[in-house]
Amino acid sequence: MRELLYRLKDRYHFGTPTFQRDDLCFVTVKRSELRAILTELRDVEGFTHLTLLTAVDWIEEQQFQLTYMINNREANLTLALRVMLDREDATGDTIHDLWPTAATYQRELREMFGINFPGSPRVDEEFILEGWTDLPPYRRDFDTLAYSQQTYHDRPGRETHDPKTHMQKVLYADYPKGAK
Amino acid sequence: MEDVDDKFLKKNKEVPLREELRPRKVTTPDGQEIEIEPLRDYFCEAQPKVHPKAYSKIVEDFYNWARSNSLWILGFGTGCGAIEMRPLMTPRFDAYRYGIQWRPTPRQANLLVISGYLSVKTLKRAIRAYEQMPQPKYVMGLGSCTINGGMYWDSYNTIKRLDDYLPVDLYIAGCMPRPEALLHGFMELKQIIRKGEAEGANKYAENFAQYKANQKAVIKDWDMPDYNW
Amino acid sequence: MVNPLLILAAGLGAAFLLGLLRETSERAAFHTTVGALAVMAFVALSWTVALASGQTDPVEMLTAGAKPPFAINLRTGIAEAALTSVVTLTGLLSAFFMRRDLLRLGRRAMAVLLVLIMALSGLIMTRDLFNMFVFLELIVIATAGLVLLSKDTRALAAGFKYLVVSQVISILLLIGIIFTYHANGSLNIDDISEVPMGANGASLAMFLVLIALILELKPFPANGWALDIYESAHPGFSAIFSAASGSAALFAVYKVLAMAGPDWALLAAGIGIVTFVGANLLALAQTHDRRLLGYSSVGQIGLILLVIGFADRLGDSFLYIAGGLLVSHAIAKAGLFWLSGMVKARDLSDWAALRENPVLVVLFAVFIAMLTGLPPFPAFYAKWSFVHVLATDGAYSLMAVFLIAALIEATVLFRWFGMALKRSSGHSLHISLTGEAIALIAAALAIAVSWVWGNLSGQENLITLVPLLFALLFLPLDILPARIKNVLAIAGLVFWFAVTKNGLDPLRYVFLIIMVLGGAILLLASFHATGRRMGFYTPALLMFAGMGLLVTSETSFQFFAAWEFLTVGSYFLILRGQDSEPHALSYITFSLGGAFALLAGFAIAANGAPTFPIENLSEVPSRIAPYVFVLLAAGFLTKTAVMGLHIWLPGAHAEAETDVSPMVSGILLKAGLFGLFVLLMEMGRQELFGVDLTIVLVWLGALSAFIGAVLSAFQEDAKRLLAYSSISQMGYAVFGLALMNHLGWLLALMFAINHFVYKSMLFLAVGGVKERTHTKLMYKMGGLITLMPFTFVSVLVGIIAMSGVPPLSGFGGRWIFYNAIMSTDLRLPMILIFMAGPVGFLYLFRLIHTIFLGQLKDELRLTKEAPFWILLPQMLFVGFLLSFAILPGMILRRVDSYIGTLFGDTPLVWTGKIVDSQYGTWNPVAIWGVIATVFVVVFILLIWMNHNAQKVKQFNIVFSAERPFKPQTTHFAWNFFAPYRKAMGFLETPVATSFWSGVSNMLHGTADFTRKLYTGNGQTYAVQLLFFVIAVYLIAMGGLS
Amino acid sequence: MNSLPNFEWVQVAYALLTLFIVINYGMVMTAVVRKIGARVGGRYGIPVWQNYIDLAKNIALRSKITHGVMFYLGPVFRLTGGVGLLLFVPTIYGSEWHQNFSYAGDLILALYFIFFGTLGMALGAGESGHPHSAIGVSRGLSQVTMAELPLALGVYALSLQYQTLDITEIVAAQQGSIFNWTVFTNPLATVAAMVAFVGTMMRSPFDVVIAPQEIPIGPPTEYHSSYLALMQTNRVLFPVAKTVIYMNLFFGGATSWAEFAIKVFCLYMVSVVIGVVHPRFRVEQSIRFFLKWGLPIGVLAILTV
Repeated sequence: MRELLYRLKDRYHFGTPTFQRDDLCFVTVKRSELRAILTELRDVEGFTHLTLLTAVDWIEEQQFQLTYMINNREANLTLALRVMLDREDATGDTIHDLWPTAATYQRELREMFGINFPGSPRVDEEFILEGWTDLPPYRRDFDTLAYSQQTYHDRPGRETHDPKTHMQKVLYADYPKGAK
Repeated sequence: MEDVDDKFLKKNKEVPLREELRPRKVTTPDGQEIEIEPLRDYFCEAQPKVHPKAYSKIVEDFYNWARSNSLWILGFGTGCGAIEMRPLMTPRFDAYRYGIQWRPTPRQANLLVISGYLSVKTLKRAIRAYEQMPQPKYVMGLGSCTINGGMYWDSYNTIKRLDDYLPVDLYIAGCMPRPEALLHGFMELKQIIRKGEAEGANKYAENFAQYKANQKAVIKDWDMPDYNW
Repeated sequence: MVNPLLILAAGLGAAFLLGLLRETSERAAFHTTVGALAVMAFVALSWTVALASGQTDPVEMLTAGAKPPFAINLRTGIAEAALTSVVTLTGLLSAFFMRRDLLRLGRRAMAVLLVLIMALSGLIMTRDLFNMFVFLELIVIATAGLVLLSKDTRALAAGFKYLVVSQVISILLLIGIIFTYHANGSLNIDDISEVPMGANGASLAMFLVLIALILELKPFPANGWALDIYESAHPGFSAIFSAASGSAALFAVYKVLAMAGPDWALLAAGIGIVTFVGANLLALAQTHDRRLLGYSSVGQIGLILLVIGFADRLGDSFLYIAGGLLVSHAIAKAGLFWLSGMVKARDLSDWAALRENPVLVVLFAVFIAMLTGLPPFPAFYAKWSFVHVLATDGAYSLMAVFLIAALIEATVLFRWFGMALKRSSGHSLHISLTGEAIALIAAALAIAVSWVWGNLSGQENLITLVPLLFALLFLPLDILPARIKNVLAIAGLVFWFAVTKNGLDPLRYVFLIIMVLGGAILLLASFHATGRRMGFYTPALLMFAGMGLLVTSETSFQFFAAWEFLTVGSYFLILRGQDSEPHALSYITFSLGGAFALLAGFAIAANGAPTFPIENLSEVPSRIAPYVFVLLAAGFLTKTAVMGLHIWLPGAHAEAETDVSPMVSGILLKAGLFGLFVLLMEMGRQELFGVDLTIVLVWLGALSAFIGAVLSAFQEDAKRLLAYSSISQMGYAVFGLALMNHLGWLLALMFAINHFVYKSMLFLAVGGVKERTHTKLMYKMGGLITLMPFTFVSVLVGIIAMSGVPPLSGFGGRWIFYNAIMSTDLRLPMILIFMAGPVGFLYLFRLIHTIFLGQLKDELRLTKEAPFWILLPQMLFVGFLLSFAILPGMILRRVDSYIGTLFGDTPLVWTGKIVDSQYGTWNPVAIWGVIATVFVVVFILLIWMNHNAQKVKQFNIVFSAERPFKPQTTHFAWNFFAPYRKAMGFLETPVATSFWSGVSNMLHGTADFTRKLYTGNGQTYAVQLLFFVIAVYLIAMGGLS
Repeated sequence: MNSLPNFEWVQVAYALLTLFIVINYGMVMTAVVRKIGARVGGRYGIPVWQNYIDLAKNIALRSKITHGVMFYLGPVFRLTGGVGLLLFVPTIYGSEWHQNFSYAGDLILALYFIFFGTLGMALGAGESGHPHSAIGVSRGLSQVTMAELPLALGVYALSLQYQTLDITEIVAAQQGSIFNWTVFTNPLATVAAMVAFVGTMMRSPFDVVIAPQEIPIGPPTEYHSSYLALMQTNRVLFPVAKTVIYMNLFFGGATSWAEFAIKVFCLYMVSVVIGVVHPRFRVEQSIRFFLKWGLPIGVLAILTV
């Protein structure tokens, strides 16, 4: 894995790789080079399987992070490529022509994060939600609790407890000593 | 609730009608152009009716006895509770001995068991299935999710109170309730039916406007007729 | 009477006179020419009439005041007179036809024309070999001259090639004449024939003379030079070249052959049949109309040469046969060439332009029918007699070759006709009133000679048959609105039924009801048609006339003529359908093939007689009886579309018009069944090579019943489904007949009646749906039950009846079926029939479900019920089916007792309305009573319980808690029996279709290969000619020595 | 009324009695069979009167819908088919009461009348517009084309053997000794017919027609309330009526109701026993099965008569 990164480092711009395990590594790449890297990894290095494509909302940095996790089954290696996108104009590059499954991931990202992938098949169609009109629900500026409160009625009399304090009260009523 | 963010305001946009339901023009074989209005042309527009009980009390009692001993459940599992219903068919619990059986089509079922949390998307299907069942029909809510949202109390996409949307005859508490609890629930339901108190369908018809308003408030892309016959 | 020499004199005189006229007075020249031709024609005709009516005797005309052999003599007998009439009339009419061109070209052209006609007449009349040579030379020069006068530049090349080849021929002839003179010391034909020459040293001489004259006939394959002329010359001239020159040359050959003696006849016959076959085969590959006509001319002349070769054996009938063929050829070919003059472009499909003028279409049809030898034209009688003679002589293989070639010819011509009727042409018609008038005169002549030949035939004169005349009456009436014609037609059919019904046995009576009265009922549906509906009633009534005549026919000749009438009529009817061109062609090909099998069968059975009463089939000697049986059965089975011979049926029935489909399916198929009835009634069981032929029929019937049903289940097209179902149903009927027992026959008859009723009904119903939905594909329909309730009812009743479910009449058929198979020893074929039964449910359910049930489509939401007139017959049929189901005895009882007289048994006992057999009981009234009572009780019960049911709409279905997307995606229809296809789809392998397309490809391949001989090069043609001569010489001399 | 020579009004009463007995017998028997199945699986099983309760419940339903006339008539056709079939066949041999209307026709009538209800039901289901109904019908019709074949062959062999199509005569010929039954005198025909019997009882392995897991119960998907009640009645009546035919043809008929009850039950259990131990065939598999096993046996049967 390391050796692989060394080999590629000359031609592509990599961020600092994070090794979760020996066979699992995260590395940030430039958006413009993503396609080239993926193609090379797929065709030359044997990373034939797109394990997942997902996103992280770094609202504080005003960025979305796309994670392309690809897997080499022969060598049992998993490499995750991170690409940062601008949060305001969230548009990624479709890779459905490299892995057809990517189209489905991209539809999901479009719906849940509002990241567009122009050219991806059926990307504008509904994926899981039906008739969703609000902010994409996985964005961190979407307040799911507030939305839930404003949309679905509570049953009167329902109580909500913080699990930690509640269980403490139920199970260890006299802890710490003299608390009562 | 104290931790609700008051600054967040949900958007209430209209969802456009789906393409296949929009009125359109087609050309007939003789070249005439006709207007198709799918919702009106394909679906019956009649409202549900309140069906009175049989004239004679004896007959009605007999009917109720038969109904209570022949509960046909729609094989429709909505959440994790669906897995709790399977053991009922096994030798250990054997619900068949109580006249309970599962039917694959709503037309032949008269008991809808909402077996767990209902996402809005599933709610739409549950409503449709419920409305397609013949009267009298009964609804059982399974687990705390149907009662007050349960662990999905803050989900953006899961309803919290089933009885806002469908007339529930009986709730079974638990997360999830075990098959024994279900069996007990069925016995309770039988008692209710025999007493002639399981008139959920009539209640639904009486308060149809209210129920519909509640349903449409959460299902924004209401892409079906008001009442699914 | 005027001296026939005046014919020659007038021609020559006028030609000289033309030379005296001024160059500019074309009109005068034309009038002179026409006048001269008219005089010639008048003289020839007057002699023909006088000789034919016996007013005068044949005359010998001596020239130069001396007797032969010192001077040339000419003769005018009936043959000569008739032929000169043909020649001069063709010349006269063609002159009119070429009027504009003749005026343009001036007096020289007219003179050449006159000389040509004169020379042709001379060639016919002369009795002197050298004189013949002189006339031939004149003809050659005149022909070349006329060809060169054409505007077409290719004509120049053609004319040159013609000259080259003609000179070769002339040299051969001249040498032959010299040798002959050397051997005989005389050139007079009558003198020479007194000393038979075959055996002596003069055979080479005779050969040369003969071959030269035969070469004039453009025998296959040494005829490329002539075809170029047909292709490029003026059509008016081509008419002369084909009709007149051909006739004259043929007569010359005849004279020389008569002179040469019988030894040479075989040579002529051989060349004749090779030419007939070869030319027709090549015609298959043609796309150029005139070249096709050329090939056809060559073929026809080859045919007549064949007949001439048989002149000895034909004896008295020779003139009748040869004349019939020749006259038909001359008139039809001239007529077609004239028509081609009015068509601008030269591709076969360009004849579509003819549709601008219905009269021309009719003329086209007349000429084609005449050429093909369909009744009532002379060639029909000629073919009938000729095949009978061949059969008597035992020349079976020759007969087979002849009939196959005739079939190819018919295919070629009808393919062309189909193109003209169905294709579209980019060119409009070159309308010329003269041309039309001339073609009309030719048609009138055709009818006149048909009358003459009919009178001479010694049989019925077909053209005076009332039904035929009635059908033809609708040609002039075609200007009337369709509804008036329809009333007339129905009245005619009912009248004909009333007139002919007396004295028929019950079997024929039932068939007469189906065919004639049934036709009248089906014609009710034709009231739906608006406008004039040109060209519908003549063929329809021709078909019904054929069927009416078929049932009442007593002799083999009447039977066959009726068969041909109904074949032709139905062909024209089928051709009317929208996309029916290829299907109509395959229909006519198979039907004529079947008809020719019938002809052969009758000819063999006739055993020397010109015709025989149908009953006498039972007296055919046992030596030939099985073969007769096979041939006749093949003919009938083609019509009932038994598996293997069925491929014409689905297309023909499916593509026909709404009211035509039931006619050709419900009624026409019964003609074959009727034939089989008659055949089996008269001939009974026959054995060939130790195989009982009825068992073969049983197997064929069972196979058709099963495979027809399976294929039907796989159809997407509603009418095709019904068509395949017809194959299956007819299979049952054939099966029943071939069981050769009382109940089997009753079964066949029951199927005949039932199939007529429910298939007509279903075809009408589906046709009505098609009228509204404009499609026949079932998966495009669906949910029409509420929009077309009456049609639904008729389909419902139809399918219950057809499937054999009690209480409707189909059950009666099944019941008789079981009783029939109980009384036979055959067991294995039953298995197929048993399999066919439930398969019937497959296609029937599919028919009703896919059209009427399921999801209604957007486009069809406003569909209206089928038109009243299409519904009316259906409702009549529904009524009939219901009453026939309760009271089957009203028809069956009489037929049952009649069949009882045939077999001498009474397996069914009728007590009141109950039928008892040895094995079981059938009590239709009780069945009805029980079922109706239970049904009504249950229905009332349900209404009592469910009277308050909410009526819902098409998408109110439980769709796994989803909402159906669109009706198209919710209607389960396409490939409905997919699981069945998985298991039984191997039966779909188109074995029969690939076999027949293999045959067709082989024929076309041969034609294409042979075509390569025709390079279009003059030298090649000359060399070919010489090779041909040498080859024939070697063969002939080998045969003679 | 010489068209109905044997008819007397009292026959209607007799026939109603037969019908009443058979329906009740069928109600209880099918429930017992299910109970046996449950006991084999270690369950307690449904009450034996459960069929009656279900029937009453379905009739007691308050709201009903209809998709159209044919939809309405479908169950009527279906039940008429069942009742008619029963009435066209003599139920108890030798009993004047339970000859029903068998004089209306013979074996052929019964065999073809089987299709009456099927056809009507298929039409009714078709009008509901539900694709699953159509798929079920397509499967059912495809399968029945081959499933009925061994029966037809067996019956043909049988009628050749007895030289009659009259059911009463066939039963009469089997009286006297158990070894006079067709099952002993013509075992091949019986086996062939039993193949068809198992194939048409809508039980596993031949129940892909109603396959609840993939096309919710096939043709009757849209049927409910009293429609379903009629069909339920038919569902207990029709198999019995059909079994009666088999009993009469191959197993010596019945001379008393007790014999009737035992024989019908045993025959019915044949298909049940086969059903519980075999997985389901797809349609083309079952067609091939009938072609491979049913057809040859049937052919042998008619060749060896």
